[in-house]
Amino acid sequence: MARIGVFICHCGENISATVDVEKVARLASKLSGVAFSVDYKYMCSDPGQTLIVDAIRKHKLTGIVVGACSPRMHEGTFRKAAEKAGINPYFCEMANIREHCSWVHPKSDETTQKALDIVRTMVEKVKNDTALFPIKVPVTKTALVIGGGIAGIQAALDIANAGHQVILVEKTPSIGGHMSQLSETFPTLDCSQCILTPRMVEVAQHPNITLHTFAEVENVTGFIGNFDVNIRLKAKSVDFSKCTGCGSCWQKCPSKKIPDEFNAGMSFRTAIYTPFPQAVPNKPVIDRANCTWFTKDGKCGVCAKICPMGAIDYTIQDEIINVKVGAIVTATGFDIKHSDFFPEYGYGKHPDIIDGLQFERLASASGPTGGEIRRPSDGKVPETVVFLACAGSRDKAKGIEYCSKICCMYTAKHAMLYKHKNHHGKAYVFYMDIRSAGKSYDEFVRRAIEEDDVNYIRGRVSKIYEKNGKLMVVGVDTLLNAKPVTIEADLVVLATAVVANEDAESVAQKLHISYDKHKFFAEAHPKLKPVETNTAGITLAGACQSAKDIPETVAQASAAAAKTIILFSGSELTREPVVATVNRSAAPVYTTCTGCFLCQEVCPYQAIEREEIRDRAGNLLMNAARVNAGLCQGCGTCVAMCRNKSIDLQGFSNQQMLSEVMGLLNEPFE
Amino acid sequence: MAETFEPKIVAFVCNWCTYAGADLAGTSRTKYATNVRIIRFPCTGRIDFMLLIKAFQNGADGIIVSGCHPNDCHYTSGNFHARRRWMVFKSLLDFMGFPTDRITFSWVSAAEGKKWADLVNETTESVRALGPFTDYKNLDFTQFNQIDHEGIAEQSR
Amino acid sequence: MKELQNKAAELLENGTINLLIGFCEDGSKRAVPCFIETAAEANTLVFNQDCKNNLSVYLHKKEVKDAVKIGLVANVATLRSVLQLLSENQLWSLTLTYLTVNGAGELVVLSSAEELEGYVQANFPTCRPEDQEMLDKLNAMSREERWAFWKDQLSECVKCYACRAVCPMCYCTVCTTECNQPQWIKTSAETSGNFEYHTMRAMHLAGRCINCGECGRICPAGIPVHLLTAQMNQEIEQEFGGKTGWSLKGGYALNSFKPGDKENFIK
Amino acid sequence: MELKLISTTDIAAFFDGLLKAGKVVVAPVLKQSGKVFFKPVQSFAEVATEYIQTTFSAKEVVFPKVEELFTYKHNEEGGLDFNDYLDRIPETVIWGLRPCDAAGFDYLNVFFLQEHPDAYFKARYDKTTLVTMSCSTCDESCFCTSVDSHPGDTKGSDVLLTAMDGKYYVEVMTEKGSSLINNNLELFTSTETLSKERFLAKPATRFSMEEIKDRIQNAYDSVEWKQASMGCYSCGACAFACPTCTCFDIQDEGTQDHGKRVRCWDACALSQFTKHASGHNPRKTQTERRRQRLMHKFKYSVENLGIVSCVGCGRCIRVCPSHLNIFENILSVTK
Repeated sequence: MARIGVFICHCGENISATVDVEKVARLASKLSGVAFSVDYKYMCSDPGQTLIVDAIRKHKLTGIVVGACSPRMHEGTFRKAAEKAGINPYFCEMANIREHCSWVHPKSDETTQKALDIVRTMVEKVKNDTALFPIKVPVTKTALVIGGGIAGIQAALDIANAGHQVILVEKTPSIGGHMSQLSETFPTLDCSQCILTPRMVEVAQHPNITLHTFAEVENVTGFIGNFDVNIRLKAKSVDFSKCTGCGSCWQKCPSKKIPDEFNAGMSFRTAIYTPFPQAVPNKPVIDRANCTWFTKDGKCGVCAKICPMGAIDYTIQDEIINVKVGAIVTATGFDIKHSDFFPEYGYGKHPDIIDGLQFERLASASGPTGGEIRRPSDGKVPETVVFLACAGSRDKAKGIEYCSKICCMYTAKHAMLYKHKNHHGKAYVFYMDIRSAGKSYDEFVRRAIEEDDVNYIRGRVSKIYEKNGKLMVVGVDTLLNAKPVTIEADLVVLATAVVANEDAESVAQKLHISYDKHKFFAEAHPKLKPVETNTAGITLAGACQSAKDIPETVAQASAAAAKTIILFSGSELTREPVVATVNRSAAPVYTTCTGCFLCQEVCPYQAIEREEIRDRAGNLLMNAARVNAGLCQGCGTCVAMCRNKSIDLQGFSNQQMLSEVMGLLNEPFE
Repeated sequence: MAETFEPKIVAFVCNWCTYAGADLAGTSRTKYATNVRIIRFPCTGRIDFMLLIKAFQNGADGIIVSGCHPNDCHYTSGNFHARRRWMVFKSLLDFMGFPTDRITFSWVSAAEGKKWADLVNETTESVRALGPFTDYKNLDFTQFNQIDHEGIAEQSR
Repeated sequence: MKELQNKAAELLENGTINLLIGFCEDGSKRAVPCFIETAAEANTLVFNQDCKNNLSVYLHKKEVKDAVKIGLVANVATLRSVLQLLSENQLWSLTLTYLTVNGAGELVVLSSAEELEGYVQANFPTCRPEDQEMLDKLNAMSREERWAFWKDQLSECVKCYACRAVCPMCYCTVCTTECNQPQWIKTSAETSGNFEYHTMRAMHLAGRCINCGECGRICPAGIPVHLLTAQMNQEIEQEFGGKTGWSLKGGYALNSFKPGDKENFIK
Repeated sequence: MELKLISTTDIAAFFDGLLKAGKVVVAPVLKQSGKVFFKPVQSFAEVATEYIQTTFSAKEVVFPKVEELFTYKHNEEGGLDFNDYLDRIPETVIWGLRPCDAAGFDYLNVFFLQEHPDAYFKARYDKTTLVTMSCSTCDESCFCTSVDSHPGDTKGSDVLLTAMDGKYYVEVMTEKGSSLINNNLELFTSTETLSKERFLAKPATRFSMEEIKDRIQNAYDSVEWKQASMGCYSCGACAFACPTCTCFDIQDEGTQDHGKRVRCWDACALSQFTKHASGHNPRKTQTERRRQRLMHKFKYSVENLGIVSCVGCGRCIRVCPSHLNIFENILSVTK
């Protein structure tokens, strides 16, 4: 039989001014199951809490109801007190007679009656409370970082520097990502590689970081603190333990006509190659799709002959390694639309209509033109360059409603770089709006316009066609009462939309994280959880979540690292026991769950798993749902939709909620 | 029957938005009708439609169900699931001739203390206008159990 | 008929199935469910207009499950319920073969879930006219009239649970009506308890019911309970789209949502 | 026993007399579902005329589907106040039940009053009078003649009315019966014994009770039970429609503070009926449950109470969703 204690707080005058607290306490004492009832000026004060602790001990109370403020305020306080007195903290409930009663009603019998009702309701709940214990989940203190761009690099370094193991997986042969392709960076115009490469080297040399380049995540199982990941190490055909990175192999490689990804296709590389001079690791791999040894079985083999270390090994196969990690940072980055996306601009047929990344390479000292801006078609230095902002972005017709965010800034940068290198050249920018919010961003744009007299035209370009060696850019100037303008350009640069990677969807599915309709990964909460995903233990960094510039990306990467480090701060992760459970009982019942698994769909956290129930002989008896307490956040949506109440929510159980309703509505006496 | 009828209204609310909204109404001392009694759930997704039936059966005259606005759910999608259930549940009750105007569904965020107060007042008034909800309780009559149930009901009040 | 009997005999003979669930005639020439285990008995099989029972419900029965390889003589409604059951991860322990007769009166044998799906989609039934008539009638009524209608109907319910027993979708081993910690549904057949029970049942079947109409047809008290789920299904189909018992993938309206779901009553 | 006659035209007057006397009159009423139920009625006009059998039996009057035994209420002293209603049960007449139904009351009496008299049943039964109507029609499901009864049987009735052209032949069997007649004596004329034979229905005789009584002794292990029960959906329709099924369940409805204790019908066909809290169920399969029902009717009740508890009304056959047929089953398992 329950022995409930009721403690009514005056909260100074806050409650007692409108509620007859003595009466509430007196009548509460008559409720069935209530063994002790008292009112006091400040329950949350030390003497107040002591009063509770003593009462629990003295009257052997099995549970308590504190009639005071909102549980959102002091539930923790009083649960601690209950625990101190030796009862399970979850046998303490709060009756909110302040925010929900004394503060919102005048002094009256109704108000007092309402307070009593609230207390009675919670008394009914306490009668049906059960002892709950914090859920402990062991944590493997190793992090997996997917993607070796600046986001991945930053996250990996932060976690590693906090003393935790990091496994960094990069798809391409080198880390560095898009940032390594950039020439200068806005708004300071400092050289991208100069600031990036030291970080890349730091990663390579960091004792806590295991780097897997030319590798991809194969599949992920498990849950927060306990992920089980298979990683595919693609066959490099080069034994890195022998290779010194001398480079003689790629210098001699005969197949030299392969478009160079690093230079955005504006130069060629060989079949055995390192993506760029400062690559990390600076060791080549063979691109088997383009190597004659593999395409024309066994022909060539020059690199093997040439290699002084005998590091070339055509027989190496893909290898799958299994790693156990506690947290995953997803930093898989982004892609951009290319000029072939735009029919109105000639489907990218014209070599001198290029995208932003290509211009970065043209402007980069390590680029195909050694930093001189020459147009791809004939290598001439362009007299007139037209830059198009919002190429594809903010364009419903193109299915891209969002703003790519970085274009305004890098277009200004491009125009500036061009002007700096060709003082007499003309630079035009067609734009919709200039979005230059950010520290010294707008100043940067103003500089482009005012100091480097870049010609900004507010309007869009309807088409571009070629006419005797010139690119005719037909647009409109909306500021000069929509006057059509045509500019004869030598080079056109499209600030094309930032989009999710081609394989974003499959990556999301491997990780069991959700993504939006543009395939950008979805954060757990747009405002309060911008770094977490709905899958506990998996965080997001950089442009895989949405278009971002470098500082934002780095900031989010560090945030993701911080979340990971917090998770790793204890050997176990402790979670509120307010989680759903699927009932289990002895044979022959085992569980009332029918295994329809309709509940799996409703769980936002993929916390509901399938369990096969077998007899001793191992015969499958039934399939039943099981809640992974490590993942469940306790919303209870599955509970309300389970037809035969096989799932219940600890702390808000069916028995508790129904008792509250019944308790509230039946008034034992007036 | 009392001189003026005071409806009993039960509110099923989620912890993160409407409960907090009601707290805000308190902290900002916004006055409203005393008729409502709040029952706190983690999320509107947790609210079992059977609880509404039970509340009416046990004497509620009106019910408020409220949670986070769409897209604001603490658990991202609980209120979306809840909304579908409400849509289906409401039309079922309508089809069975149940007076669904005694149920108020609403979104009240943690910032909408005022909206909460108004909601309670409006609901109280509309339910007061509808009068005591007896249809349902009077169903507790079994044809050959020839006992004056009204009488019993009186006694047990 | 003969064709059906021969096929059944053949399947039992060659061990494709160990048990055939079909119809035969009882003493008073009524088509009743029958359970055939040997080819010899196959000649008692009948399949005609009064073969109304939805035999798929027997697939939940222990004695039947034990046979593992089962043949099912089924009309489209029955096939549709099997499809829905498969989409709800039921019947996993069984190997099923379906025998039905198509519109042209030819025997059709379906031996895989995919074939089943194909056939059901090609022969998808529409709402029975008499039901539609009743639904329209009820929807045309005033709220009070509907209340009076159901109050009168449900007062006859004795909670024999025949509606639950004949429903292939009511496969829970322990129904909510039997939960007593807490007691969700009154055990007693008082009208309010009956109202609770039928609301609960309708909610649990909304978006899952395959409209075979059995619950209404067999109700000893003649309560048209099937109208509740029929109405719900129609509304759900309009509001959220999707058909019950349509595909193996399922697609349950009440465990999914669209951020843009439209309603007009949430303040 | 008294014998009377009353003309068809006066029967309504007799009926109204009962109402005027302040009795609750429960009679067959045709509902929109096309089914006939026993209902308290206010006028003779409401009474159904064309019916072979009501869907549910008249046992509901003395053994309600839900019966409030008492209510309880928590008082301020921390105790409970109880309240029951035995004293408030009105005089009731059941009008137009069939002889098989009336015969069912014989069994109910034995069951509820023989060993441990049941106060609730007794209170209702003592205030109830049965005015039975002989059957002039029957259907495929009727088999009263197989269980030692017939369409004109007076067993269990207080008054038996048999329609003969233009008049009713009235057999007054009991004190209760004659008190009804005496209140409206002017409507009746005395008569000598008449033969009802040609006015009665002729249901097919399916078996001889004598033979079944001994053959059923070894029926328990019959292999036929499986076939006889495979079709059973395990609902309670048969038991709830049956005039002699008396199984009930007692439930407390409400909260710790106040509520009521109710007695409601239960049925051995329901899988939960014998289920233990442990989950163990002594009657695992429907075969065992179906066997229990039939063996109880024809064997156990004879052994325990000395009376066959099947009256051949055929209700279980009519309501069964899968058309299980009790007499066909009985024949098959006693082969």
